[in-house]
Formats: sequence, C-alpha cells, structure tokens
Amino acid sequence: MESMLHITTLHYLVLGAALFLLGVIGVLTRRNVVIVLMSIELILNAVNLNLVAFSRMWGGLHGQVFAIFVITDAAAEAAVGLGILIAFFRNKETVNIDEVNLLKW
Amino acid sequence: MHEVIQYISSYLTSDKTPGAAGNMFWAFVYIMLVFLGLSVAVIAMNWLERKILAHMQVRLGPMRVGPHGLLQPIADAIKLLLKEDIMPAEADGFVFWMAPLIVVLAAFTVFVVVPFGPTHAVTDMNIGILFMLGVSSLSVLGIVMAGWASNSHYPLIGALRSSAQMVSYEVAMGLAVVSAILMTSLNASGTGTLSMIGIVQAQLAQGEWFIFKFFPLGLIAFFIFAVAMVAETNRAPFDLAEAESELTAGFHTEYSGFRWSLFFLAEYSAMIAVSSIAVTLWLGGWLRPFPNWLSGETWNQIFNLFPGVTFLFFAAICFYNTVRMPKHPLFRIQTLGLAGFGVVLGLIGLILFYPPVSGRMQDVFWFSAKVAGFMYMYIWYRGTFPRYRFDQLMQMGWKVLLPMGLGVLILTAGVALLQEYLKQIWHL
Amino acid sequence: MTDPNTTLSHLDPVAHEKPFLDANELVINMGPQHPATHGVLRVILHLDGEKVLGLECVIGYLHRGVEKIGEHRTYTMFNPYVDRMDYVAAVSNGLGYCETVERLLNVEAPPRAQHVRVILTELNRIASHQLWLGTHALDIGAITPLFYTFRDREEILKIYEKYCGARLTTHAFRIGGLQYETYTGFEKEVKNFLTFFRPKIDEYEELLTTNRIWVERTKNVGIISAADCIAFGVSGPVLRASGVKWDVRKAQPYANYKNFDFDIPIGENGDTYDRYLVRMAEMRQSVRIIEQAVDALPEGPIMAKVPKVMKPPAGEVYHSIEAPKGELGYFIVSDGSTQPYRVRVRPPSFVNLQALDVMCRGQLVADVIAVIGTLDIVLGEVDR
Amino acid sequence: MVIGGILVITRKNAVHSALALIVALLAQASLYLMLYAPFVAGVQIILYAGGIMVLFLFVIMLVSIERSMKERQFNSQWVVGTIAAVALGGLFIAVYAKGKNTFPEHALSVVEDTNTQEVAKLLYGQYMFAFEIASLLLLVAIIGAVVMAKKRI
Repeated sequence: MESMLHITTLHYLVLGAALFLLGVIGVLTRRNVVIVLMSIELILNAVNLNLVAFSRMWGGLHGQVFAIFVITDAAAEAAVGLGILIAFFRNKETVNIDEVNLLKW
Repeated sequence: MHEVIQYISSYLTSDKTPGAAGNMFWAFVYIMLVFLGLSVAVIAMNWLERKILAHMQVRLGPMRVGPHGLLQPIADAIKLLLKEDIMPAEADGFVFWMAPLIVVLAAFTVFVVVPFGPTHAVTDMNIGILFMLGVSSLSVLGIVMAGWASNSHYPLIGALRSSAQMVSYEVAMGLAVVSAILMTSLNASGTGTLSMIGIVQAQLAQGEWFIFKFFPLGLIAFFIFAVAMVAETNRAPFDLAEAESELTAGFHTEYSGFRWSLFFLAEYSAMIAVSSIAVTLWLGGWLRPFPNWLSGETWNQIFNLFPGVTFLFFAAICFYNTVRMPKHPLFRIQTLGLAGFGVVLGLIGLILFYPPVSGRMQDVFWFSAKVAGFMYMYIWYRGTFPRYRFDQLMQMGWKVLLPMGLGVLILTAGVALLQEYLKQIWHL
Repeated sequence: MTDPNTTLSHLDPVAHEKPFLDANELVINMGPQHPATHGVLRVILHLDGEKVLGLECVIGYLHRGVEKIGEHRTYTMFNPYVDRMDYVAAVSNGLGYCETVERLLNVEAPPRAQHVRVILTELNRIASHQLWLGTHALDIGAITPLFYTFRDREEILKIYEKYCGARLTTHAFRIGGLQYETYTGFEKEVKNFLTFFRPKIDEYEELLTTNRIWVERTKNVGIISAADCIAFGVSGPVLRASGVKWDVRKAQPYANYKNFDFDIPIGENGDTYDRYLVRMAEMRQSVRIIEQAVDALPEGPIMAKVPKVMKPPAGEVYHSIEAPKGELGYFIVSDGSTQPYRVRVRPPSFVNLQALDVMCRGQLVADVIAVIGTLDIVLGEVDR
Repeated sequence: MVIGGILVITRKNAVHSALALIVALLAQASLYLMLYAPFVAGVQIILYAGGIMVLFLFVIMLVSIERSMKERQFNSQWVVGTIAAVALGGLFIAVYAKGKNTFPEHALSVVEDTNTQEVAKLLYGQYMFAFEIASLLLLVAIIGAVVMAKKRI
C-alpha cells in the first residue's frame, strides 16, 4: 500500500477546507433552519478532520482528544439548536430562518 | 501461481484472525462463510420459531411443506422472491429503495468483528465492541427512512416509535456494556480492552464469566443488556414499532416481496448479532464450560465430543420421527426426506468427531450453542408476554434500566478498586 | 333535562383539546380493514403524536337490514336470522327472540326446555367470553391465550354440533320451546366439559391476571365512570366493571334464572383490567349455573302448545335478556298478522361502542386497541 | 464525501439533506480509520450517525416539511454569502499553496493497537478539566433542550 498514491496531510486539509466552505455556504444561504444546523455540523466535521489529520502528522493523540470534545460539543449544539427550533416552530409554524427576527415573543 | 497458493496456505498455520494477519483471501472466505452461515441460521430460526411457538400454543405449526414443515422457510423465500414488488405512488422512491438495504447492511456488517473463536472472526478490531454498537445503531436510520419514505401514517408512527425506542435503550445498553468492559481491566497491567476477542480472553484469564463476576453486579448488568437487546431488535414484548394490532405492520407496512424479506432477514440477523454481543461480554464467548476448572487433556477430549454428540442427537430425533411417520404411500416421500435429513445431520455429527475438525470447530459450536439459547429466549418471550405500551416502554428504559445501569457501573468500578486496594494491602 | 348524568359536558363528541405542536392534528383512519378492529369497524382517530384527542366510529359496513327482513318473514322464519347478528353468541340471540315472541303469544316454554335453554345460553356465554379473551389478549400482544381459548371453545362447539348440528349459527331454540330433545349423554358431556373447563379458567388467569405487562397495559386504561355508563346506556360486563350491580338475569329474571343461585361480579374502577376480571368471574358463575341446571334437569315435554301458523294478537312487547355482551333487547310490534309489523333490536355492542370516544380520549393509540377489545363488540351486531 | 456535503446544502427536501449528511459522516469515519484514529471513528459512528442524525430526522419529521419545500430555498443574501465563502476558499488555497512545504513528507507512525487506551489516558489525565467542562456543557444542553422543547414548564 505504501507504494501506491501517497495521501499526505495536505490532502486531508484540502478536503477539510472544502467541507468547511460547503458548510459556510450552507449556513449563509439556506433558509431552512434544519439545513442550517446540518451545515454547522459539516463545519464542525471539517474541523475534526483537520484535528485528526494534524494529530496523525505529529504522532500525538491530542488532536483526537480534541476531536472527541468537538463531537461532544456538536451533540450539545444539536440538542439545543433543535430544541430552539421546536420552540420556534411551535410559535411561528415555520422553519424559515428569515422570520427569526424577534429576540422574544 | 505458487505464490498465490503460499499466500493462501500461509494463513492456515497462523493463530490470528485473517484481518489481523492481513490475509485478504481468507478474510473474504470468512466473510462468505459468515454470510452463508447467517443465512442458514435465519432460515433455521424461521422454522424453529414457528415450530416452538406453535408447540407453546398447543398447535402443530407448519407440517405440509416437507417432513414436519422443514422446507417451509424455503417455500416462503421463493414466494417472497416471486411476489410483486409494490412501491406506493406517493413514496419517495430513492429513500424507499435505500432503506431496506441500509438495515440489512448494518445488520450484516457487525458480524465482521463477532468472534466465533480465537481465530474464527473476520477481523479483530481494537474498537470491536464500539464498532458493533455503532453499526447496529445505524439500522435505526434505515427504519426511520423506511417509515418516512412510505409516506403513510402507520409507517411514520412506527418509525418514530422505533427510533425513539432504540435511541433510549441504547443508553442503558451502553452503560451495561461499559460495566463489563471495566471488568476486562482487572489484570496485572490494569488496561482493559474493547476488542471482542480480548474481552473473551480476559474472561479466560480471570477464570470466570463476567455474568458471575462481582455477583450480583455482573448478573444485573447482563439483565439490563438482555432487556435492552430485546428492545433494540424490536421484538416482543417491545415490538411496538411493528405492533400488528396497532400499526398493522409498523415501518414496513408498505413493503412487500423481496424488500420486506430484507427487513425480515435484517431483524433476525440483528437478533443474532446482539445475542453474540451478550454471549461475548458475559457468557464467555467461545469458551467451553469450565475451561480452567476442568482443564487437562482428558476433559478437553470429553468436551470435544459435544458437537458431534449434539448433531447425532438431532439425527436420532429425525430417525425416531421417520419411524413414527404414517405408513401410507402418500407419506413415502416425506418419510424419505426426513430420513435423508437425519442422515445429513448424522454425517455432520460424524465429521465433527474427527479430532482436527472437532478441535477447530469446538469454539464455533459453543458460541453458536450459547447464541441459540438466546434465540430460544426470544421465541419464549414472544409466546409469553403481552406488548408494552409506548410510555411504559420509555418509563422502563429511562426510569428503571438507566439508573440501574449507572448504579451497576459505579458499583463495579468501586468494587474493582476496592479489590485492587485489598490486594495491595495483603501483598505488602 | 336537569339530570346531571345526562348533561355531562365532557361527553360532547365534537369538542376536544388542541394538539400540542403541529397546527394540524394527525388523523389516522383505522379500519375498516385493520387487524384489531374485530371486523369492519372504522375508527377515525384524531391524534396528537400518540395521544388520542378524539375519535369517531364509522359503522355500517356489515349492515344487512336484519330488522327490515324481520318485517317480511313470518315469526318462525325470522328466527334463524337473529343468529347472524351476534354470531359468536348466536344462542343468546335466539333465546331473546323466542322469549319475546312467546310473550307476544302468551305461551311459556315447559320447564325442561327452560333448563336446556339456560344450559345452552350459559355455555354460549362462556364461549363468547373465551373468544373475547383470546382476541383481547391478542390485541394487547399476548398471542398465546388465543389458542388456549380456542382449544377450549372447541369443546362447547362440539356440544352444540351434537345437539343441533350447527356450531356457530345454531338456531337452537324454537318459539315455544325446543325442537330437538337432548341427545343421549348430553348431561354427561356437559358435566365433563365443566370439570374440564374449571382448571382452564385458572390457566387463563395464570397467564394474564398477575402478568406485570398485562396489568400495566390494562389498569387505568379506558376508565368509564358509572354515571357515564348510565348516560350512554352501556350494559353488560362494561357496566358491571364500573361498579353498577345490574344484570338482567337478576333484575328482570327471564327463562328460569330465578331458580339458580349465582353472583353478579362487579368491579370498582371501570378500567380495562376490571372488565377483564369481571368477565373471568362471569365465566366461573356460568359454570355454577350450568352445574345447577344440569343437576336439576327435569323430565317432561320440550315444546309448549303453539299454533302452526303464528298470529300473535296485536300489540307490542319489549323484552330483554342478558347476552354475553350486555342487555340484548327485542321490541316487536304485532299487527295480528303472521308477520311482525316492526322488529327493533337493542344490540349491546352498538350501545357500548358509543362509549369508545369517552373511554379513549387522552389515552394513547395502543389503549384504543385495548379498549376496543375490552368493549367486546361484534360488528355483525353493531351493524345488524 | 464532498458530494455528500454538496447534497446537504442543495437538496430541497430536508430529509434528503440529512441522508446526504449521514453519507458524509460515515465517509469521514472511514477517513478517521485511515488516519489511525479508530476510537474517534467509533465515536463518530455512534454519536453522529447513530445519535445526532436520528435526532435531526426526528425533528424534521416533527415539523412539517411540505410547506417549506414549496418556499424559496435560498435567502436574500445568497449572492453575498456565496461570494464571502468563495473568498474564504481563495484564502485557504493561498495559504495551502504557500505553506505546502511546511508539512513533513511522511507522517509519524502511531500505534494503533492501544489507541483507545492512549486516548483514555489523555482524556482522563491531561484533559481532565476539559472533560469535566464538557460534561457540564452536556448537562446544560440537556436542560436547555428540555426547557426549549417543553410545552409548559
């Protein structure tokens, strides 16, 4: 396997960057809150990929540990985000992010 | 050519799993064997479930297709394959098509790490148990997809029920598993393992199955797992996702023919998969009874006889029933078929007496026998229990099993630490 | 009406509370083809998630116009039709009809016929309750009791078959008594059945009564208060489980039930579990009644003197009996001709089914199944 | 994986988006395996694919999607958003092109067999405090989610 195409850290970084960009585009352009939240997950995953790739590069495990923290954080974020979404949907009956224009209702 | 042969034969002398030895060929062979064995097991399970359930319910079960209905599962399989494949007009085609595939994939993929013996596994992963739990939890995605894509109310409710149920029972299941994994670390080096093979070897090294470890802690953890695994596989009494009296058939209401049979296949292989986890974690995996206490050459010899004897026993049952068959010309073919089946079983039994074979197959036999015990329990539950209601199910998962699991986990850790501490004191 | 029992606002079938999340509640159409609706009942469920906000029953899929048929048949000819209403308790239907016409004609069946009638109807009650138990347990998910009850019900059907040649729609009774004398060994077979059956009730109870899941599934499910029961006209075991000691056999004795000694089991909470217990106890009471009836079976004629061509005097009669499912009433108007002017049946299932909405509201979907099962409806009787 | 990512942000139907995201996540899990990070891969499968995505699908089914599918999918500033993202992408490319040589040619070797144990040692040793904070965060998230989603408190 070593003799075949060599995958360096840079490849991972480019992939991570691509994912990150896709996530950013999703967050900035979509109107559906659910999809925005999913785009945020994409961004977090891009970060994770970089962390693990760097951890592989330097041979330490700190990157992996941080990736696990990020996953934890993503879980918390998803739970709260979806909770807000449900509360929002109950009051406005829409999942359109453009209509989130009040700080309280 | 010679290299190929050597590549193939080099594994035979190795004492590692094909995955660990890096031998692609044997890994492939093992995958095929596991797949075949699993399919046969599902077919056998189908027949046995009907028969055992029927006898629990004072009836005979399938009797027409083949002697004692032995060919019934095959007839059913043919029927299902020939049936029209219906897709509702309003269904989401791609998702509808993908859902059964995902369920089946998840159900079969977990068998990559199931250790049928110290070398009888496709591979031995460092994160074996984590992998198993993770991949088997993927099947819930397939179920949700199936329910949603059908674009119908009953499947949707079934899918929502099923996903909520699986997610909540996974927590209790995970805690029970963790408490067993804690026990693997009770050795000199103090490091545990997540590898399926490592877990069984830890039980061998510690000289007891984890179900008896720190009695009754291991037993309680096992009990939690045993309940959660029934809920995970959507079987009675937790079969709310497909409760036929409420939701017709739950998430697979709109499925028919081959796709439905994929769900069926996945359900049974998932049952076998979770039972294998339970067997590996608590019941000593492939270990024969009393590997340390009744050790020695003679005991090995005696236990080596078990697989062959079991099959000969089945063959004897077949022959007994052959004799009991009515002596009517109409029954001649059935009688011959039953006798032939008996002969096949007997031959398998005789082959299993051959020492090299029995030495190698013994692990697989004990593992399968333990799993078969769980399968029987599944059928038994189905014959005995009424179905839980959804809120009661959730209550059971979150308010009973979860606190119990946490308590067992803490107690196990505490007792293990205490044990280490006492050991240190005594040694000093 | 100022009677508080009949002006209960919570019985309003239209008003129900708003769902929680989604503006449009989930409407599910259960039936007419559904494994748990016991025939062709269609229930439109208004759900909020799994919670039932309200439901409507749509009936009539099995309507055959039995009452109208009755106006175009002679009194004798109409007798077999009534068996087809509650087809799992055909004997009780026949008893109710025959007794009503007998009261129109002012004849009374001879004592031996009365005794045989009691034996057969009580056997029928047991058979009906067995069928109920099996299907009810099946609905709740216990699949095994069904086969046990069917195995034992078979013995009752065998007795019927030997007596009158039919197993289900028996047409066992005639106006004025019985057509067939009991076959040889009838008493012995009935007694054999009783000794066979008594331990079987214990067996059913062993399977279910203390089964934790069964208790959890049925306790506090589908509660209906005594007042609501009376307001809806609910009768039978459902009424008695709510604590009302009303049994037509005791309240307005017919046949010769007053000669027999038996208790009326009642419940306290009016939930599904109590209804289950009441029916189980009723089976035991039926066994008691049959035993007394067989022991005291008198000799004598089995048919009273009735004219070949029946022309009851003009008038009307309402007569009701305690069918396995509740009060089964026949209202027959005679204009003095050979055919009734009007036949009206008060079927217990139909009346009991109305209470479904009240019993299910606020409960879960799974409870609807349990409640439909516990009401013990037969669609042949609901739709007639 | 990139295809999955693209599908996530372009599909009209939120369920399809979620499924595409699952594909992307599973692909990423396999990348972790390639990077000798089996434990992270396992956590990825269990938590992301098994847990978080089920939550997403659940919520998608809870909120009706029929109406939102008919509406416009992209918001008014989509041009600006895309331009900003593309600019960010350009920045990435520039950085990577410049710093290409700072990366070592061969990665250091890591031991795979004891990966889980090593991760555990770090997690419960050096990063003990962070671990506790994370658990606190999860607790807060649980309470927050319940408070948000509950009908009446």
